[in-house]
Amino acid sequence: MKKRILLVFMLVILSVFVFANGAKEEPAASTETVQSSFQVTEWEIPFLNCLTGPIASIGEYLEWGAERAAWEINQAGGINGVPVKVTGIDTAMSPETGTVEMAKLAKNALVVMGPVPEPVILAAVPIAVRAGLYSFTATTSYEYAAKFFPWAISWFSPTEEKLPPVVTAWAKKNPDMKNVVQFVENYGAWPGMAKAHEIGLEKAGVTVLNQVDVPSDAVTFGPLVVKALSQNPDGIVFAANAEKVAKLILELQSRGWEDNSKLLVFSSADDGALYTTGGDNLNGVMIYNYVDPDLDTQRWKEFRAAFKADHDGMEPFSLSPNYYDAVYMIKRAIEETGITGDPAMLKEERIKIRDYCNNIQNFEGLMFNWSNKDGVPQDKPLFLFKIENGKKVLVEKVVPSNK
Amino acid sequence: MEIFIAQIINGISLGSIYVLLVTGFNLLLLVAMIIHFSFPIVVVLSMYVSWIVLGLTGNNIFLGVIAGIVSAILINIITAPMFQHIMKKRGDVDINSTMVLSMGIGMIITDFLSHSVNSGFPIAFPDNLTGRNLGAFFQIGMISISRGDMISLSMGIVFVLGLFWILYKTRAGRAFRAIAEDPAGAKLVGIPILKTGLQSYAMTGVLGGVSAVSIAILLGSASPGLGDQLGHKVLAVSIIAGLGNLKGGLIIGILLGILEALVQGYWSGTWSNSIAFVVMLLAILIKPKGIFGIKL
Amino acid sequence: MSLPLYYFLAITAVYILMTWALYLPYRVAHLHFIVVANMAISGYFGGYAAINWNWPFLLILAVGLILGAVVAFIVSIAIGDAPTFAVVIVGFTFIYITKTVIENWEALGSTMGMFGIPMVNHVLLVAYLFVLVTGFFIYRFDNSRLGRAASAIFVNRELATSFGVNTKHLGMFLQTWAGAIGGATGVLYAFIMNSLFPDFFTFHIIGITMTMLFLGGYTTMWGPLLAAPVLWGLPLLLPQEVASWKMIIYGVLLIVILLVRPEGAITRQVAARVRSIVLRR
Amino acid sequence: MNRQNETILKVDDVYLSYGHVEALKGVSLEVKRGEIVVLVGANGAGKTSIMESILGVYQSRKGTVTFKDKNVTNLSADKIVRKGIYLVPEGRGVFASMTVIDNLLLGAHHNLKNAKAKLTYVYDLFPILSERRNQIAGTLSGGERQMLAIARALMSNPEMIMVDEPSIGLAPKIVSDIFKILKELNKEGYSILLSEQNVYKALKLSHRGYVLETGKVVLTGTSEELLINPEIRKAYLGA
Amino acid sequence: MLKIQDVSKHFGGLKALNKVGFTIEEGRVHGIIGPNGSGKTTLFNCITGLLPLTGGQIFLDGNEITGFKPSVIANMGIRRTFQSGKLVPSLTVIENVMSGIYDFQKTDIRDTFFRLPFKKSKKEAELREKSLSILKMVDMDKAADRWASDLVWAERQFVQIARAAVSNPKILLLDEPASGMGPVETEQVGYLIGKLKLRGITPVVVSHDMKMLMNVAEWVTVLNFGAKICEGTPETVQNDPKVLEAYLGDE
Repeated sequence: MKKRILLVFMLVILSVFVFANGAKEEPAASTETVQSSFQVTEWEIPFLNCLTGPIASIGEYLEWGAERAAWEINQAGGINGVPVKVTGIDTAMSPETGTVEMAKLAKNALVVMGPVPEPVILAAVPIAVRAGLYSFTATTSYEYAAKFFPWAISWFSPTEEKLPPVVTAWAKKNPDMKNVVQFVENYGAWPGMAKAHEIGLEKAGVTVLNQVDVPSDAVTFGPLVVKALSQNPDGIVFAANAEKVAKLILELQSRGWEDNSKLLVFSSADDGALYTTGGDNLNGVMIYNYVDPDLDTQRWKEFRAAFKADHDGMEPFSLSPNYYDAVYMIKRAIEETGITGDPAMLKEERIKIRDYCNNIQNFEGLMFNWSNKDGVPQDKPLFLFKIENGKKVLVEKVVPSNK
Repeated sequence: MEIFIAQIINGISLGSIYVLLVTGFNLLLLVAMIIHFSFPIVVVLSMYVSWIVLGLTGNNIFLGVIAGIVSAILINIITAPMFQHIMKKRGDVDINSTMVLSMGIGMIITDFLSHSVNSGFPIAFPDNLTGRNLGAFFQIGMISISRGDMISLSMGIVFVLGLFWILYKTRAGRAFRAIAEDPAGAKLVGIPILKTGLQSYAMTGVLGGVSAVSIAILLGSASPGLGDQLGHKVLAVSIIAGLGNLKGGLIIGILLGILEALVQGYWSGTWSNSIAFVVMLLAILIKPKGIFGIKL
Repeated sequence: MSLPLYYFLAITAVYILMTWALYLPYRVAHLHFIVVANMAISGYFGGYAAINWNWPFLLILAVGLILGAVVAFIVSIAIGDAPTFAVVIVGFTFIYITKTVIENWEALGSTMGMFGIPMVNHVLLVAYLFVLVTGFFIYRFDNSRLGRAASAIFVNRELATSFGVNTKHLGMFLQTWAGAIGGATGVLYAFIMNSLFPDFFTFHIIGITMTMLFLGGYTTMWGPLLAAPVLWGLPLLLPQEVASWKMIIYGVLLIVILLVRPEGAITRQVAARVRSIVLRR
Repeated sequence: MNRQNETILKVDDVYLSYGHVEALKGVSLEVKRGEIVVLVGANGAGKTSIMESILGVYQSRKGTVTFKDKNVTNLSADKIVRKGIYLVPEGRGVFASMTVIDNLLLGAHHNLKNAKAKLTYVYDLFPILSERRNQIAGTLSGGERQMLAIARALMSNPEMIMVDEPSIGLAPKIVSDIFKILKELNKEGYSILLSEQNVYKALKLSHRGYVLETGKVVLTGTSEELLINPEIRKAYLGA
Repeated sequence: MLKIQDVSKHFGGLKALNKVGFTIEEGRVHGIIGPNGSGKTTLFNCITGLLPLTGGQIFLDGNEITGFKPSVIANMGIRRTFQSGKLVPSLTVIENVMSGIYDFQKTDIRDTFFRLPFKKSKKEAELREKSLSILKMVDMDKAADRWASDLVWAERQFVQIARAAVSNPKILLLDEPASGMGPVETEQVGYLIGKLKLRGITPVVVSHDMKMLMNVAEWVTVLNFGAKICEGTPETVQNDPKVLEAYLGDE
């Protein structure tokens, strides 16, 4: 009796394996290129996002940007007259959840936004790549998108080529600055960005001192600041998370640092935590980013006002416009390439979107127009700001030249 | 030399946070036989409560501090009986289970904070609490002690000393220690177990609340992950010093702070955790019962 | 089989194996978190060997397993018979060291993570064969004199020695075995995800596997086996609004089970009852 | 002392079980004011159980306990201690990690008002404790610990002291000292309920005795009667 | 068979055992008595290697075993029971008894791990049979498949004895086997000790229950204050004035 039960059990398991082997690659939709008469009732754009866990707040801002774009598009009549809907899917910080959710989308989704946090990008995008699904993943760093070219798009230009000019511009604003030290937190692409900063500094003829590593679970910052100050720097660059940057600046000031304009904060630290933690002590600190909050266009003003209304008067988070733009980019791709949403033509239509977006020309972004080349934005400007009373005041706009 | 002195002072400032937390941890262990792995997370929760009340009352420091302390007491009184339920048999296995229970509580609090308060962003305490606007108390070059540091340090010292006084010099403290050593025996000398137990939870709660306020002043801000960052080290400090050894916790806590400051200052920040843990690992392999001996 | 199911099953296998890796040393009351470090070491080794040396998957799996076993064995010489707290601290230490080394090692992708670990066929098959073999060995272990001796150590070390059990040898054996499972699971994980990120191998996985172990029950291997798919699968099925409170739900469940049924949902008694019901029919 | 015949403690038909083991099966006894009463019996006969159930340590007991004409059956241990009964537990039961003076003050936990006076009183009685007042109790010798335990009992101002097996593991000389002290205390007016395996010594000290066997009283009488009763020897040596 | 020679064990200043020496002869039921705190359990812990000796030597069959690891001593044929009757609650009665036979070095890896799913282990079956027979001896064979956590106190003691006896040790140290038992069960324990002797196991019994002990023991050693004060047959011991003094006090 026992034997028979075990035998059944083994059979079940064996059959699982047999299926498992057959099913690794999803059979793609048929490749016939007949003109379809299929009519979609709703464009559904899934958004793998991080809505819970330690960076849930950021995820909410991203989602807000995408929802805003969808709302605007629907107000204006939708995509080809069909409404669009952004469906948020929570992966938290968990790569495992990310893989399963991405695998669910691999079969039917036309295009996917996200995933957002780096661990999930690493785990889930390979699935999209294998399934031939284009993902609007790499909103932050070029490095991740480059690994998955042509199936992922970057919102940033190549770090080592495009980032240095803005740092050089900052250095040139302070001609008496000779020695600069950099605080670097070892996380994700940040060490790479720190390297780009160094290139920019060297170009400006500034000596780069030994960098100070910021532990990702640092609680107090005195030792790090003393280590930096002991090298007698006259300028400091920060490549660490927002809260830590704010605390480092406070600590520097308590040890006699006076000239805030010689402090430069990198773009990834430009989020709410920087301002809530730093408060008025940040006045005069320089920061660079891809978004100019005081841009004088109707579209941006409305976006900004709506964001503030929904977030207790907080300034838009710098990444929110990215997913706003992503939805519009998808809209344009669908309209321009005549995508039908027909499940039978899924494979080519996915490729159509991919090829269109990777080399989109003159895209009307929320803040400025740009063109893509091989999935990478060209001529995207960087802005250097001075922080004043929790607001960024534009100091200089830097447009990295094309090679 | 200036740098070295500055780093030592930095280390003491970090160490004082460990000391506050480790004292609370050890106290829970002493008066209730609880291994509260997540005690630092509970302290962070109290910091959040304090922050919320500060926001609601227009930065009324008095109410903020009171809220922090009261919330810590409440959390303790609610959670301690759960631990004691598990510790009924007082076996080694039960102590392991209290660690797991504590981890569960930590999971809930951390996730709740990152979900719900201030959209998960770090919270910053107002300047009139942290004393940041008061400027430095003492500063020569890189050696700097802010007024806020001084306030929180002296508050911490006063409370830890007060705690020692309560524990070793008062009637209630005697009763707490008696219950901790031998609950059955304590019953025989006429100590009302339930009432005294509640008092002892309340006392550890007060310490938790004071720690919350002190850390708020020292750090000026808090984030949902703060408790986790501190938790492992606090556990390690307590184990290295000898579980439940209050004086040992004081010394090892400060030493760990100094060690970390020196590693960060003279070598590498990214390695500071690993180095600290390796040193502690060596200590525990040489002296499995802790350097100062287990006191339960 | 559909792709989501494929990933669900593959990751279920990883969780089952990791929870078993935690389960084995806990048979002698050791919470041995070093298995997470083993997972990272062998996983990164596997990824590196596959990308740079083109080693075949099965060879990497074998080497990863041995690597895990060797690391755990060397450590176990010092802590085979140590008190639980010491074991916990040693585990934390190794996790911190491993993470720091990976984050500073450019060849392993440092903080960017490791990309492009090749896709190989039959990973799921191999993973479940490994689950089956491991499960079989654990089953044999639990129902052997070694397993009974471990149960005795769990209750009281002196008691166990009075039967002639060398508590240190048994502790070393279980820690090494758990290390081997951790190492092999790391390799499997690397080849399932095709990428590695240093943050994964930290307290995130400890929290989940501990919940699985204690909710499922730590007195029998069936506890982790059932808890892993349920705890990992249910949030995927639940509506978004509920699933986003996953960690809080885990925490509450953990507390409730510790208060109400400290040995976990599936105890040996339950397992025996189920077996007798099944066999009677 | 002139109320010699007043019953201070009355235990009526008490049952007690620990889980599966029945420790007491209907025990009745009484202690009169100013008396030393001894409980005699082999280990496991239920001597400690009687004392613990008088004090209400276990809520699972059945029967009634009356102290000074008040029913105290349903009171918790700490309340009964306040009424004036104090147990000096077997194996001394001092708090080993605390100092001598802390241990003494714990005895006066619920009544610290006259602690100073009481301290002088017990230091007079046990000069050795005065010398060692700041020493950790764990470092005391067995005899000193026993003295500390008795002194701690006196700190609580009891009317009746129950002493459980005071002579365990003590050298005969020290046992004699302890017994002398008990005798003195009795003369000062304390009623004493004693459980003791050193039967002859205990019976010589006491006024009356109860012989217990497996949770029941099998024999009772004045000490003189019991001393010559051969049953006693049987209860201990099984012969 | 077991020779204890001048064994001392001091805890700090406390002399728990002071130069105790006696011999346990094969096949003779040996009783050890003494008032509370006289060092009986400490002596057991010293013999089984749980506590290192302060002084003295212990010989088993003429070979010195002083300082051996407890597990080694147990495997050399000295087993013991515990006062508190520690069973493993998550195992069944028979599994508890089976756990009494263990030797890591001699564990058959092939039999344990590399046995086909449907192949019954001969060794396990043997072990089970052995355990059943010993359970029958303590009259607990009907409870073989019950969970140890469900047993009552006396049953636990019996299972504990069976567990210690299943490996057929040379010497079985019984620590208070009758504690907390009623008269009927105590009588059973006495009867059981006789049966152990018949199996070729030499029982050494520590008990407060004089009635039982004097009935079963053939030789009695009396300890007081960590020292041996007398030994001999039960009759001599019972009439020895020193024993009377130790138990009843000086007259």
